[in-house]
Amino acid sequence: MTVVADMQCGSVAARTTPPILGVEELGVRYGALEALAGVSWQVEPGQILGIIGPNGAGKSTCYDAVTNLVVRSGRVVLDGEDVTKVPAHALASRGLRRAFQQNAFFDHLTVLENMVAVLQDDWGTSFPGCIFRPLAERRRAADARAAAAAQLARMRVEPRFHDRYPTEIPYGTQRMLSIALAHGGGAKVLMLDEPAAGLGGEDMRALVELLGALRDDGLSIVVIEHHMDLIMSVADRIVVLDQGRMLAEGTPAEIQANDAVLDAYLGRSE
Amino acid sequence: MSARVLEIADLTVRYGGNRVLAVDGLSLGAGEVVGVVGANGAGKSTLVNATLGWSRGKPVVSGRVLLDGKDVSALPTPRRVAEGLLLIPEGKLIFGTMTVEENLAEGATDPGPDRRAYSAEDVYSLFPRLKERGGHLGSQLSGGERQMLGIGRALRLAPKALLLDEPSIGLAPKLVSTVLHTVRELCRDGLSVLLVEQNVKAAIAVVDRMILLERGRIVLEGTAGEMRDNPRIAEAYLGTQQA
Amino acid sequence: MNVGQQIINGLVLGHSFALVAIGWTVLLGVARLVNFAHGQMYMLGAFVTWAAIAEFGLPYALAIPFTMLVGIAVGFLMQRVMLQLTLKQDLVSIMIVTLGFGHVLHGVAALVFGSTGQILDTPFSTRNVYWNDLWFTWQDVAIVVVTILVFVALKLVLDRTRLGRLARMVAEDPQLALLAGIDVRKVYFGVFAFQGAAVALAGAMIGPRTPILTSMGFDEVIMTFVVVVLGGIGSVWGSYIAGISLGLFTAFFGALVSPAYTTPAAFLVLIAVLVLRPGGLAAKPGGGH
Amino acid sequence: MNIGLQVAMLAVLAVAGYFLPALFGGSGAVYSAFVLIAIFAVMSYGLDLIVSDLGEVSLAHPVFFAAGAYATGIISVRLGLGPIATLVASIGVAMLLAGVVGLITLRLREFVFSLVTYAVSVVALTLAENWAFLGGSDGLTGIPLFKLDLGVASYRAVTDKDLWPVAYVMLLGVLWIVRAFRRSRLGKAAMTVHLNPRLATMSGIDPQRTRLMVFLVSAPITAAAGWLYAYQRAYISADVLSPYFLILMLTAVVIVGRGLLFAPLIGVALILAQEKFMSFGGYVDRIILGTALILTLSFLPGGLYEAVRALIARLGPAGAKQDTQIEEGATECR
Amino acid sequence: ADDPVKVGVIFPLSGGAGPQGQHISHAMAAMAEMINEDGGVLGRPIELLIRDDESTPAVGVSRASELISEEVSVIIEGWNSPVTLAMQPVISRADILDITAISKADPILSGEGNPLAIRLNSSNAQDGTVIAKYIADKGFSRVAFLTENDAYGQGAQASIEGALKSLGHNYEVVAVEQFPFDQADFRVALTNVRSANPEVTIAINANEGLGMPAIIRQAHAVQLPGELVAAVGTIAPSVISVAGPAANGLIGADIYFPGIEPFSTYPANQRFIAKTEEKFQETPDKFMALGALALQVWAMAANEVESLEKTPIAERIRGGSFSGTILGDITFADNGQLASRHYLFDVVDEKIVVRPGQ
Ligand SMILES: Nc1ncnc2c1ncn2[C@@H]1O[C@H](COP(=O)(O)OP(=O)(O)OP(=O)(O)O)[C@@H](O)[C@H]1O
Ligand SMILES: Nc1ncnc2c1ncn2[C@@H]1O[C@H](COP(=O)(O)OP(=O)(O)OP(=O)(O)O)[C@@H](O)[C@H]1O
Ligand SMILES: [Mg+2]
Ligand SMILES: [Mg+2]
Repeated sequence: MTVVADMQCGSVAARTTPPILGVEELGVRYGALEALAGVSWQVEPGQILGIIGPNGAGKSTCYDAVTNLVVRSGRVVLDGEDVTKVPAHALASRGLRRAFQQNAFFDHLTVLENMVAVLQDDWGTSFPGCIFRPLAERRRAADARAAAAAQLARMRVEPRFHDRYPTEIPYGTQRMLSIALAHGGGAKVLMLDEPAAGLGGEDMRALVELLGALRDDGLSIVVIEHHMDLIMSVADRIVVLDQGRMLAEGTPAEIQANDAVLDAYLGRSE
Repeated sequence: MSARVLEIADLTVRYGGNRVLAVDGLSLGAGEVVGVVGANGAGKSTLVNATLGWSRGKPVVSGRVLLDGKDVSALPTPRRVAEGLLLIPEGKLIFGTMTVEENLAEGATDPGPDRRAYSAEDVYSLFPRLKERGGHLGSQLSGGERQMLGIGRALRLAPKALLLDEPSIGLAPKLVSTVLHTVRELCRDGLSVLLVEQNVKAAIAVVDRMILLERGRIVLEGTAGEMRDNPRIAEAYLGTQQA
Repeated sequence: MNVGQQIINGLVLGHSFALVAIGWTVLLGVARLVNFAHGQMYMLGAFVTWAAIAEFGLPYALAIPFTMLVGIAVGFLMQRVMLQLTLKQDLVSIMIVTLGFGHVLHGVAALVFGSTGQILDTPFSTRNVYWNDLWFTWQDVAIVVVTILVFVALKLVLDRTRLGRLARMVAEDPQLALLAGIDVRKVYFGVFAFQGAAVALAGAMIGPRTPILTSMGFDEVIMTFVVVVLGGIGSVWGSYIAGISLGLFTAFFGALVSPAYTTPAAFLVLIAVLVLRPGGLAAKPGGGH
Repeated sequence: MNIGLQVAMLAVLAVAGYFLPALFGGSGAVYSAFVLIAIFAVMSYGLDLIVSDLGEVSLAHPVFFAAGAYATGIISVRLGLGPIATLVASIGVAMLLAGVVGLITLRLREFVFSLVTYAVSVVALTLAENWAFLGGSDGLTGIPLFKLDLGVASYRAVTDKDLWPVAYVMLLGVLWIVRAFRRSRLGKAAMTVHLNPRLATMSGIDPQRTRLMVFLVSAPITAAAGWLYAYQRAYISADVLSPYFLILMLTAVVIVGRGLLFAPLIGVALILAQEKFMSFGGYVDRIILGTALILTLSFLPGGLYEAVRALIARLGPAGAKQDTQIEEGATECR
Repeated sequence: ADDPVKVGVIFPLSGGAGPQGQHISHAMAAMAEMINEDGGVLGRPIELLIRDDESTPAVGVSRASELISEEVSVIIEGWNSPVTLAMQPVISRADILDITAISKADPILSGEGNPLAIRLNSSNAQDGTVIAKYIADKGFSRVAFLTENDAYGQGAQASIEGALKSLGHNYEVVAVEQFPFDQADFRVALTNVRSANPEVTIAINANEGLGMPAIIRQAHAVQLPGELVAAVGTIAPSVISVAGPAANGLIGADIYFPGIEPFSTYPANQRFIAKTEEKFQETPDKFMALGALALQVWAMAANEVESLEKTPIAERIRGGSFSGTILGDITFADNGQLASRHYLFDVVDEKIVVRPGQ
């Protein structure tokens, strides 16, 4: 186990496989509040990194910092390329995608249309194309729907929901849809913010399966979670944040045994 | 058992053409905590929302809701709230454009002697974290802070019966038990709570009775102990989580 | 240039702008609603006062509350019609519907009051005060006094009572406000009624300064936009300050450049401000008051 | 239905539309009504993209309409150039203006956006009324007839009847463009930015760029209407910037239903039919137009289209059930 | 027995200028009755088709096309210049005679929109002289202008200044304040004018319902030094009735007054006034007279050339003279402009009093 406070920058470089996503010394301020300071971590290809920590520790803020949605300090490196200055919207095409803590959909589009909308980069037709080559566009649109349906099915959103509006489908399916939309047409790294929140029973099992399946496809995943059973069973490594700083980093077993983490986060009663 | 604070009878809810809830009868005694569990989409939220006559969608609701023996089903939502029937909904449960203090500023106007109105200070002593963030806007709070604020907001309105929809969502493990035990504490003062929870393992520790919803119907009902021993519950809801 | 007189002109104009705008400030800042019929409601206020005095023979002191009642009724009616839209917070539709209301109010007023100019004389508007080379009327004094009273009262009400907070809760999330025990409809009606009463009062107070026509209202609503946005959307003090500033700007721009281009100049200032500070001048982060 | 059949049906419809004025008697008044409907519909389609797809209410669209009309007027009167050149110029000027307006309003939303676009309109109105280059308050007179020289043949439009083919072709073209826009990547991006900007951003869409692009598509459409309007009227003055056109456009866009391809066209046709053939004088017309706007938006959230559909559904047995639920649901949120 | 001859009439019947437009149509109805009593046009009665242009060019154009498809023989129109300018090409292309009653813009007679234009109201150039002459006669040298900021206002000011120069009068413009057409609050501008201490202030404001009465009242209230002179044709009786006692002392000029010599001696005018008063309980003002005159002149010309065709009638009117009209004996210039004669007047006791001996 490594206590992060002692961790040297050198140990980052010492790793064998180059990380797919690494952040260095991330810091975010909201007015007087230092929401994030000196946070560094990395994910390796095909791994799942868990981020845990008490409420308000800065986990979601950390995502916003990585995806350039807030003003921040530090560095973000994606697949060997420094993407610190890349605007948020340009990250998706480089393979970095994320979901939000609250469900986020295009409310007035059906589930399938939602999916088609996020697949436009791969399946959309340009405006001139639509004007001058209507037949080609039609074919592509049909292909896009098929691709969207396939992608949804893969993400465990059943076909019977495809023509409903996102707010009308069961909550568990909504979470899956959120993940599907975040993942879009494909990604190198997928960042999920409490995907299991509000899930139970069946849906929880489906989520675990899905995460496993995605990882097996070579996707790297970062997961923020409060569900310890889930995170401990799927994560390869775990980062613990507390009050905007790194409290610990290690394997699930190491984390579960860490006193500081038990005090700050897990509680000792169980 | 003590007097019935909340009674629900023949409650049905439809969305479009689908009936998503059909509860024949459910009652809540004074100072009692009743848990509602069930899979996603079983109709748990629908049940508590319909009890308040409230929804973000457009459901068609029929049935009777009695509070302290008085039929409130014809009353609009704010009147039911004034009578002491409170709901902390799932998802968005606080006002993001107002500070924590402002969120807690609204108290019950005239709750009467039998209902306890919590002051803002009472809420802060329940959740010290909120006091630290008193001047911050609701939208700046973390997920867990929002849950605490939501509960605090409801307590300020002097509930007789409190309907809690998945309060543990997004809470750190340490806090889940804190929140649920706080709920349990609240019942000492005679408050009745209907607690919707996915986290059955945590919920079962604090409830007196529990019901299991499946496809909008109550399929099981019993005391906490009975339910814990029920194989159906153990397998579907406790099994994976105990692993 | 007679600087003293232009300052007086500017201050009176500024208080007029602020008084016309106050209804909108509350509507927008407190309840996140808009009303593009505001200018026509102002026109209606002036004409109802005129009719009350000229046709029904009411004294000015009674004509004002009568006008405000009519303003409340119009606000109430509009809100009644748009209730579903406000509950859904469909701002795009609300903007267009209120534009439609402005159209209808103009048509109805023209049918009822005719389209000739009228003079709304009050006991104050005909009394002039001359002092060295300075001049104003008692009506001007009344406008300044009433505006200050309205702003102070409003500030007190919003800060000291729960009304302001209730309205903001409704504005943010009407559905959640229901669960906080708030009768959302009442709050919406109340805010619209206030806006109606305030703009009717403005019509009754400011109408006497110039001849009135049923086709007016356009300029008033334009200046209201500027005041509300420059003041930092929803900020009561901000509106007051912005109103006064705009009044002085109008006077001095008119005096030094040309009255012909005051409106576009004010708008250019507004555009510049918005491009530099999208939240307006007085807005603090988070839209505090 | 297979594609061949659909294409054939569309072609038949398009041809049939061309003969509609003749079907209505073919008098001069009918042709001028149809030409105006086509022009104003095209004008409204520009705004439709902003209102329905981008979800904002632009009050600056009369400026683009005026830009087309003035560009046409000035170039044809002062330089003596023909319709092709003036159309190109109209589109160019409109795109330039749209770029500026788009950049100014890039970060503004909702009511502040509307307000600033309105400010742009007011500034433009003052400019048009006072700038001698644009003819000042007297406007631009002497715009020549619409005359196309195509080498071998030439086409000269003296009356509105002669102008109808031009107007009709322009209308069809714009319908096609709007349809294409909605199906294109850009159209979908506009919709997603409108519905959930954060999610759109993380799906790789740049909201600000999208808004700007939509403006750049929308403005030339409205400007094209101004182009033909200049020829139709042979005179242009600052009144093209007046609220009359703004209200006309807005009403047309929302009254039948938002986001439907044919809605603005039908909206314009309804409004002009009322104004021309069932007018009750300026004030009553105002009241009618305003009331129509208020009632449809307040009580028929889906516009006239939804209302008619619900009515048809009510007549059929299957639809009746669905409808009662909508009504019961509406009484819900008390 | 014969089908009536249709005459199209387009004025604003609603909006700020609505009342005036309605009065004009009343006067024209009275005139039509007079013409019909005298046997009509080519032996056929005339029938007026009256339309509202809502002071909006687009609406004016639609109304014009409507009237064209109703096959009217002539269209008499024009309160706002832009509306007239917009309608001209439409009416002209349809080959229908177009007579402009009031609109003052110079391009109306340029021939671009209508090569056979005819206009009755005085032009800016004609108006400037009378005001300039008054200033020169009085020997005023400190002159201030309150000018509407559009083609009409600037044209009017330019023509007054042009006339002053050609009279060789020595003067100084101490203040020029320009304002938009719909302005109602002139305090800022008047403060500037007052500081400049003019001997005479010329108010050029065609907004009769709002701006002009506002200027009069506010000038009175700020105790504007010197005389206040209104541009030609801007002081209708309605302006005075809105402005009230503040109008007393105002000086203006116009081309027609119903009850004053020489107009009161013309039999046609006497009959016209009686008819209008009897039918509508209204005494005609200048605008009403011009509307009626347009109809009268057209009927005279048509009867003379014995045709309803556009070209012969227009050619008869342009450059021609008519006698026995409600304005007495009149002459049109070759470009279609009616030659007019101006009379100075004062407002005394809220009434127009024409200066004697002009
Ligand atoms: N826009 C903001 N302005 C000011 N403070 C903010 C803002 N957003 C978040 N914060 C604060 O920053 C801290 C970190 O918030 P964050 O949402 O990252 O927590 P979190 O770790 O995701 O918590 P949770 O598990 O409860 O979701 C919190 O104290 C929160 O109140
Ligand atoms: N707005 C709506 N429109 C249509 N159907 C809806 C709507 N809201 C909920 N439903 C349906 O009602 C059923 C019950 O939903 P409800 O939200 O009550 O479930 P729940 O038990 O609370 O689930 P969760 O644990 O996910 O919160 C679901 O099948 C859902 O699809
Ligand atoms: Mg979070
Ligand atoms: Mg639920």
